[in-house]
Amino acid sequence: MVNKVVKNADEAVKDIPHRATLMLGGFGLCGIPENCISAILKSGMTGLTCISNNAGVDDFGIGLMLKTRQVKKMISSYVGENAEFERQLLSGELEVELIPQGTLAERIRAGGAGIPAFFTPAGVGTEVAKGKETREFNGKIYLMEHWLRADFSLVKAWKGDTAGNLIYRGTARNFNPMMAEAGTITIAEVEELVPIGTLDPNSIHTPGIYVHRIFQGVNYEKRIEQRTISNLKI
Amino acid sequence: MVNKVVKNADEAVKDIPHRATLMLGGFGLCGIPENCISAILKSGMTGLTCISNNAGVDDFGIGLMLKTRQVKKMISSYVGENAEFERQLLSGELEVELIPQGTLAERIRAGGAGIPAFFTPAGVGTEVAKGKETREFNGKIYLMEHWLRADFSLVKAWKGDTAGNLIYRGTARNFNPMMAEAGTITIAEVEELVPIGTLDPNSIHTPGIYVHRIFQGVNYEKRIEQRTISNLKI
Amino acid sequence: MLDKTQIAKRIAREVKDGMYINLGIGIPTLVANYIPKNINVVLQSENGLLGIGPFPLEAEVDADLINAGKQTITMMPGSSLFSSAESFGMIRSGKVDLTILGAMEVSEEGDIANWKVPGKMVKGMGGAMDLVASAKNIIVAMQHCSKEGASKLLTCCTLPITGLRCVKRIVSDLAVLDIIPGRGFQLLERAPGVTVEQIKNATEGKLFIQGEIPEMVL
Amino acid sequence: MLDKTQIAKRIAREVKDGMYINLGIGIPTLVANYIPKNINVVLQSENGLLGIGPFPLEAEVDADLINAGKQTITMMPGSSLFSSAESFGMIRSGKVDLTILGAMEVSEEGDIANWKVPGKMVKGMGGAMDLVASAKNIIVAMQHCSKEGASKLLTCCTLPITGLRCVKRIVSDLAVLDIIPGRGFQLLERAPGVTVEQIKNATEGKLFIQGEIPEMVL
Repeated sequence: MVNKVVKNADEAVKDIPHRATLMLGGFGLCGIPENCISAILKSGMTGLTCISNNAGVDDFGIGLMLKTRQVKKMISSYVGENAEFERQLLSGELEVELIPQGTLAERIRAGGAGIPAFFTPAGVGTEVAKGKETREFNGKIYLMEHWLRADFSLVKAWKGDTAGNLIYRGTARNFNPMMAEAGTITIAEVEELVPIGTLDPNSIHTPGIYVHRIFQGVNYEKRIEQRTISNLKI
Repeated sequence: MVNKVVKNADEAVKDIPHRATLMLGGFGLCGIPENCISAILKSGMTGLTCISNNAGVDDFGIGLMLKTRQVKKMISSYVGENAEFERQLLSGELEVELIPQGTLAERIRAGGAGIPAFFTPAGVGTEVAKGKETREFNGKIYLMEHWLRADFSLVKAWKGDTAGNLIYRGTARNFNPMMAEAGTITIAEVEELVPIGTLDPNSIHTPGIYVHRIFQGVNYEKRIEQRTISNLKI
Repeated sequence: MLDKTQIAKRIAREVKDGMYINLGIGIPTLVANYIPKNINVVLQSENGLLGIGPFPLEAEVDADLINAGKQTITMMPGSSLFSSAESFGMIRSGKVDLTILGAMEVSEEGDIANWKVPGKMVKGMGGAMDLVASAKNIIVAMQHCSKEGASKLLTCCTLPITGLRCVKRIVSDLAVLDIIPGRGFQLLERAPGVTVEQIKNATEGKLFIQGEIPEMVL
Repeated sequence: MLDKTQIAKRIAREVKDGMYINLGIGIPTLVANYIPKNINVVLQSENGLLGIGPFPLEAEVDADLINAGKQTITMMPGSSLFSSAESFGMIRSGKVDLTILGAMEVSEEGDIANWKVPGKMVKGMGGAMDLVASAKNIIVAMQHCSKEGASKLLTCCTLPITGLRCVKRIVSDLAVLDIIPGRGFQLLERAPGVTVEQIKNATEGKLFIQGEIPEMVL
């Protein structure tokens, strides 16, 4: 079998060129490829286009890649809570394309499913619709949206096996499964890498066919943005 | 909680009207809603349009509904191995619409995902393309295809809970998850109905929001079409 | 005039047994606290969960379990987890029965503006445009007027639109109003102590008043 | 002339380590039997499985585990199960490296006809149109001529088309040929004992022959 297992994040990302288009999984800081982000910071490629629902915070996640000026363009649905982001955007250093979250998810899904374009009602009548084809189906207006694909997709899963099969955990799944499918090269970092045959084939979230490189990550911080606590169990 | 659990298949299908459009899960005889099919045979509604990848065999599955002349139209990708089907088709009693399997799966998925139309390369240059809009994306020609939805979707799962969450088993999953999503009313029959909170939320294939009625089926035959056996373990 | 908690309480009365509901950030999130115990609903979080439970105890906190506001949460029995594509699929196909969200402006046609203020840093629309374009039933929680006293219930929205002709009902600090095509804002209930005259003055868009307007029950 | 088993054996030599492969019904299914032990591939079944294993022992037979030909199968270690939508998603997006299928006719442009014969009962195209429209690399296993001796490698297909300009290579009972845009069928190998002249006579479409044509190794 062709070996998909790489030693670590440094090895996994080493051939990402300058000006590559990347997808990075995660919603907020939940389910982000922490190890790959660290490796990108170290290896210093620049001019990156990053497709990710959010842009991290000032000192974690994609926010760190913004600080090092490695990102030329962000394609996201929500980019709040990030002062450096705001500064670069206002100064014109950073391009930003904002896409409705469901459209973003579906465009990535379409990329991985070989569907070059589809129609969605989200954004009709808004500035998102500018320059886009609209069409009526059954009396309702829809926008035509195109697939999104990436040179490299960086995803984070809970468990993975050496064949590249992935299982996510909780709401850390979010954008990871679609991004895994939409990458020309997909790199998966997992909390636990297990031997082939260990995972239940019926419970796999991302079939191994989509994953080109896999490694067991280290030192997961899994930072929490809003630590909300109940005082008593309801 | 609104109760989704019904006693049996008879109760589940009793309000399906004549001339309804149904989706029926399964690939060949694998993963078909056996109990619902039996109940439809008993309750005798006619003029049905059935969307299902196959049409069963002469004496099992949708083949039984053909024998009783309850089906006006089949929408499928492959309808071999069925003499009664052939007779009705040639005599003009039965309408048939053949759709490439991937396009069928994606049209149903689109129905459940609120995507009224999308583009696929399957069928370009063939008789499937007749009357359909074509469009070029990145130098390749695609056909525009529309979503499929059903008045009632009849799906079969392995396990289900009282909230309607479903888990399929093996390749009996096939068309069931998309059909569950594309039904105005979705009826799920399961081999084992378990209390809420029993299934792992991370392993659910069909979230309960898509399922309106659920019951534990009885007497599953699970007939095998091609019983192929190895003489020795490889 | 209602405070935020009271707006949430009033909206909680719109919730019916068995509903699947998406709650936006802010006042809508508070609604969950006031749903009567005998009414069972399933809360959807668009980042991939059906069955949001209460905030976790200190020992239960799990970084892999957050809601769309990035708050740590728990799961109710019967929950299911899924991808963002699946999540917005169920939103677009109308499986979510009720969407409750905030707004900066609503027009008498039901247009809503809640994602962008020109001149201010744009944070993005998140899932709001998908939700308003597809939800079967949208209730808006909002302040009737700005701090400066300008009405937010308008003939036409002045801010960039999030979605067209989608809002069905508004619960503001002053009133409950439905949006009826052609009629505009139909006044249904007054906040305790608020007069119809006050509501008239605070509503720039077309206001439709029929018969006696009752005071709302909280 | 090759028999079916020999065609399958010859095609097995096209298989490279690490490939994801979709095998059609008939001769293509036989290919799995001749893949060398040191080459590991993953077989895709379009009804929702990556990792088809051998047929089950009597005691292992499971009605919930079949391939696209509806035969009972087993799963290899590292398998994954998924829906038909997911399955054709991976086919359309080009993740399957190699597709091997049968054909009734192939044109010199690479068009393929394999689903319908006018006047005969139509059974449907199943997944064939999706596969040929999207596969990166399609190898066709077929008879060079009909029982009546008519060529099936044609200038233009006479039967209803399954897909346009998609076939890359043909392994017939007489020869191995590539389809090269503009050149037509480029002859690569002869079946043992078959002459170039025989292949010429059996090929109605444009045949491109360059240099010495070796006999194939099985």
